[in-house]
Amino acid sequence: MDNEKLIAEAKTVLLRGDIVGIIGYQKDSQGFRVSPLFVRDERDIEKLFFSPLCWLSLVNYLTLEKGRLLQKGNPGKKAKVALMVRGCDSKALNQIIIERGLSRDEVYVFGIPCNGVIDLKKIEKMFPDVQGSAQVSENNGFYHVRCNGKSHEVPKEELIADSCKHCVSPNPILYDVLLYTPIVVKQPDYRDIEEIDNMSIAEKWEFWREQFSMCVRCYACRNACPLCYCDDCILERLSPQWIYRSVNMSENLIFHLARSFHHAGRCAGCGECERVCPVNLPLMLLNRKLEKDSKELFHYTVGEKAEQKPLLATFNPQDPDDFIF
Amino acid sequence: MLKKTDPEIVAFLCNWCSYAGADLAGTSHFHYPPNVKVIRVMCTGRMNPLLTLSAFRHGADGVLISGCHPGECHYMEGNYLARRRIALFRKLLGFVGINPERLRMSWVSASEGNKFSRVIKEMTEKIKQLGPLGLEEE
Amino acid sequence: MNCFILSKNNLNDFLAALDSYELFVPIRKNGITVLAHIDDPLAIKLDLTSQPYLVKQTIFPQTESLFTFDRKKGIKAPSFETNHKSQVVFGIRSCDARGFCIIDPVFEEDYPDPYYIHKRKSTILIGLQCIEPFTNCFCTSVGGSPSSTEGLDLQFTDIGESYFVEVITQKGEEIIKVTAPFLSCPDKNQSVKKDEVKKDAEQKVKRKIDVNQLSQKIEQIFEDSVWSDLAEKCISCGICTFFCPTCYCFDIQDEIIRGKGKRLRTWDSCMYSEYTAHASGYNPRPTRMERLRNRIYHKFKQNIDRYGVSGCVGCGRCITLCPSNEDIVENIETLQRL
Amino acid sequence: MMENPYIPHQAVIDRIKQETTGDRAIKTLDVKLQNNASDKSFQFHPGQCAMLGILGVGESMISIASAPSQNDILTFSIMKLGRVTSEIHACEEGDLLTIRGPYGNYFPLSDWKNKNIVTVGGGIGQAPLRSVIRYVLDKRNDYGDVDIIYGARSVSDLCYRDEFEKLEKGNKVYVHLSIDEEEEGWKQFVGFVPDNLLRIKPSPNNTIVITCGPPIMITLVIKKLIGLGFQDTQIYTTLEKRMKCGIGKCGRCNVGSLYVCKDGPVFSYQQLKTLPET
Repeated sequence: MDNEKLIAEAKTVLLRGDIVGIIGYQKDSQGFRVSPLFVRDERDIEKLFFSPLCWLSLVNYLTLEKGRLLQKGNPGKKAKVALMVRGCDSKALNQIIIERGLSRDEVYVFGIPCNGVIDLKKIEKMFPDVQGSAQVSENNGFYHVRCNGKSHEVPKEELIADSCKHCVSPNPILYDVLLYTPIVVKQPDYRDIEEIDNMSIAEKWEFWREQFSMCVRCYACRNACPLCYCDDCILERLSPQWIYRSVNMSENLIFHLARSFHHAGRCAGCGECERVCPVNLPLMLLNRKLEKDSKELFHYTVGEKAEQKPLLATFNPQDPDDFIF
Repeated sequence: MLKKTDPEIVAFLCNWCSYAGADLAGTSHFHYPPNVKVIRVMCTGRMNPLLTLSAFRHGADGVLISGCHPGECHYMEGNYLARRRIALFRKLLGFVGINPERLRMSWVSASEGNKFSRVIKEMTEKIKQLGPLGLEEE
Repeated sequence: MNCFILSKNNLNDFLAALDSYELFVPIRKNGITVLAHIDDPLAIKLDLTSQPYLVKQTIFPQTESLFTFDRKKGIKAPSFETNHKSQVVFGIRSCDARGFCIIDPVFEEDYPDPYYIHKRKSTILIGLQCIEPFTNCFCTSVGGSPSSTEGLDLQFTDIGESYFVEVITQKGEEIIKVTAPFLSCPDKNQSVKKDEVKKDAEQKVKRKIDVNQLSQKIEQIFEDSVWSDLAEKCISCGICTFFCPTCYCFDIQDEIIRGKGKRLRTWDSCMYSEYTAHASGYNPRPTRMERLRNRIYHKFKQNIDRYGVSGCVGCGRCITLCPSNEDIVENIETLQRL
Repeated sequence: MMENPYIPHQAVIDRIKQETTGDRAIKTLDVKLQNNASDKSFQFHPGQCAMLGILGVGESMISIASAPSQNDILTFSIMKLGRVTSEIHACEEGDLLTIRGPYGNYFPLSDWKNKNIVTVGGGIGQAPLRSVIRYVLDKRNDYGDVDIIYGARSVSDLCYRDEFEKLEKGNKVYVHLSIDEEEEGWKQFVGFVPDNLLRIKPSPNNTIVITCGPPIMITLVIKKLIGLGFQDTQIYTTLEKRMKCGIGKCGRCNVGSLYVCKDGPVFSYQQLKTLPET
C-alpha cells in the first residue's frame, strides 16, 4: 500500500478548518513498532502511514478522558477529529455512535480496508535483534519484511494476528473517504470456538482455570477496548463493589465473564484485548463465543446494519426458553 | 440448619409475580427445600449478570431468576429482556466450565405457589447432583 | 568470593536437593516466562532462555492478607514467628534482584513493614547471568548491569557445558552446603570464560538513557506542556507498573466472603485515575498527563531525593509490554532535549 | 519482634453529634480506645491524623479534632462522602471502629509561644483547627490573641456552632463566622472566607496563621495573607490526599518527593511553595 493517497487526503482534510487533528499511525524508530500519531499541523503529516504492522485500534483515543482530544484546541466550538479506521475499528466506532457515545459529525473517517495485521509478538520473535526501523508490506499471501538491510519473505499465516484470522469485516462500514481497494470478505469460521464447545464441562473449567490464574488484572484488556469507554467502570467501583480487588482465580473469572458479557452484541472483533494482554490470555475466545451464539440464538450480527438496536436492548417473543421452568 | 454439603440456591424473584408466588407457597404450606435464599427485585429485567456472578462468588451453587409469565410483566417487557440476557449468559457460563444448569429461570405468577415449590424442588435436586461450585474459594 | 562449577546435567539434582525450601523456578507458560512454585524439580521443564516476569511476586505478592477478622470476635493478626520454610527463587536476572534492593528502604524505613521484611529475609535469590539482553534493556544507564550481583545470594553464569556459580552472601553459602555433592571447583579456563560472558553481555545492552542532571531537569520542566505530549498515547492500564521490578504501590481493601473477613493489600497502579481520586470526587491527578509525569518523577526524582538511587532498573519491560508504545527511553530523551 | 503497623486498635464510639445534615452531612464522633490500647500508644499533637476504619468496609484518614489533654477520648469530625465515611455515619454509639495512628507531623505549637494565632477554616477543614484552638486554650497563658475565621456554604453547613459561642466569652478569643450566601436571621458576614479574612485584616505582627479547607480556598487565603504582609514562614496549612497505608509506603499521597501522610500533612507556605502539584 502506498501512503501517497493517505497523505494527500490528510493534507486536504487539515485545510478544511473544522478538524482539530488527525489520529493516525506512525512508524517508530525501533524495530517493528508502530505508535499512534496525533497530527495537529502540517509538520507531522508526512509521518502518517499504514502497513500490516498497524496493530492497534485508534478509536479508543476518541473517548479517552471524556473525549478531551475533541475539545482540545477548539474550546466551545463543535470540533471534529479525523482518524484512520480499519474494518473492525469502523464497527466499534459505529457501535459507539449507536450508543450515543459519540456523534457521527464529530469524526471524519479515513476508511482503510485491511487485510489483517501482524502480531508484534510473533514478528519480534522471528526477528529478535532488529536495529533501527523495519518495514513490512504484503503481497500475495506473503509478508515482505525488510530489516537490518536484508529482505525476507514470510508466509502470511506465520505472522498474522490470531484475531485477524477470523476477520469477516475487513472493509470499513462507515467512512468519509475510502483509501485503498476493498477486500473480498471471508465466511465466518468458528472452529476454534467449537473446539472448546466440544470439551467436557470439566475440561473447559480446567482450561480456563489455567488461563485466569495467570491474569494480573492490569485492566489493559479493558482500557484498550474501544468499546470500554465508560468514565467510571462498574468493575472498579467501591460501592457497590461487584468485584474484589484481590487477584485470584475466582475474582479473575468473574472479572473476565463480566467484561466479556458487557461486550455481548457490541464487540467489534478488533482483538485489542488479546493484543495487549501481557500474559497472553485468549480473551477473544470469550468474545467470539458470544458473537457466535448471538448469531445462532438471535440472528444478530454486530455492525450488520448501520442503525441497529443493541442486542440486549431488544427481544423477540420467540427467543429461546428451554432453560425456563 | 443447612449442612455444609447442602447446595445453596439464591433466587431473585420479581416483586409483582414470583415473590408473591413464593409468599403464597409459604402461606399455603407447600413444602419446598430450605436451600433457597430469596432476594426480591422489582423486575427480572434489572438482573445484571453481576448479581448472578456475585451470588456464585459468595457461595451460591445455583441461581434462579424468576419473573412473570411472558406478556404479563408489570413493566411490559422486562422479563423478555431478562430471558434474552440469561439465555446468552448461560452459554458463556457453559463455555468456561460452569454448568449452565446452575443458572435457571422460571415464570411463576402470584397465584402459582404450587409451581414455585415445584421449581425449587427440581432446582435443588439438580444442583445437588452437580455438587458445590466452589467459587467462594480462591 | 567462593566459586563453584555445576554441570548442566546436574541442575535438576541441584534444585531437588533444595527440598527443605519453597522453590520457585522459571517456566514457560502462555508464551511468557514466569516463576512457578514447584514441588518436584525433576518433573519440571525449566525455561532459562528468557527473563521471567513478575519476580517481585515472590516477596511482594500481588494479593497479601494483612490480617483476618470476624466482626464479632475481632482481629487475628498473623504471626511471623512460626517456622515457615525459607524460599529459594532460582533463575532471575540482575535487574529483578536489584529491584528488591531499591524497594527495600521503602518497607524498612520509619514503620518497618513486617510482611515484606519477613519474606525478604527468608528468601534466597539465585541469579542467572543475563547473556542476551533484550532489545529494550538499558540497565547499564541506570547503575545496573546484566552481570550485577546486587541483591543476589548466588549468581549462575552459563559457560557452555556447565554453570559457573559465584557465592555472594552468607545465605548463598547455606545453599552451597546442601548442594555440595553436585559442585566442583572451577579451573582457570572456566573462570576466564565466565568473565568473558559477563563482559560480552554488558556490551550487548544497546539502549541508553542519559540520567545526568535528570532529576533537576524534571523539576525544572515540571509545568512544561511536554508531559501532555508524552502522555497522549497512554491508555491508562497498569501494565508498566505491575511488571516493573520497583513499582511497589499498593491498595488496602477489606473483603468478606461468607463471614470470613480479610484486610488485604493488593498491587495498585499510579496509572489508574482512581488511584488518587478523593471520595469527594476531587482528583489531584485527573488526567494521563499528571499520572505519567508522576511515574517518571517517582522513578527519577522522588526516589533519588528519598533514597539516593534511581528508582528505575532499566529492565525495559514497561517498553516491551506497553500496548501503545510508551517508551521510557524515548520519553527521557525528549525531556533531556528540552 | 517488630511492631505490625497495619494492625489497628479497636475503639468504641462514645458519643455522636450531628453537626450538619444533607448530602455531605458532618458528624462529630468521640471515640474511646479499647482497653488493650493504652493511652501511651496514642500520644498525639494537634495537626496529626488517624486511620479510622470499620472491619469489612475499610479505612479512611481523618484529622484529630480534639486536644491532646482530652485524655482517653479522641474526637473526629467526619463528612459523609465515600464508602468508609458513609458506613461510619451509619454507626451508633457503642459501635466499634478500628483506629491506627497517630500519623503525620503536626503544628509546631511549642515554637509559637507568645504569638497570636489566627485560624482560617472552611467547611470540614475546621476539624484540625479545632484541635489547635483547644490546645491553645489549654495553655492559655502561653499564647496571645486567637482569631477564628470560619465559614461554610450556609448556616446549616457550619460546624461547631455551639462551641464557638462558648469560646468567645472573654479569653481573648474572637470568632468571625461567615456564610456564602445571604440567609434570613444571619447577622454576621456574608461572602467567601478569603473575603472575610480581608475584612478582618489580621495584623502580621507576631502572628501565625493556619488555614485549612477546600484547595481553592487555601490558595486564595494564602494570596490574601501575602497581600496583608504575612511572611511565608507565618502561614501554615494542612493538606489532604487519598491515603491507604498512612505510613509512607503505599505511594499515592506524594506531593513532590514528600508523603502527605508521613512528612505532612502540615506544611508551612515556605515549604509548600517548593512543592510541585500543590
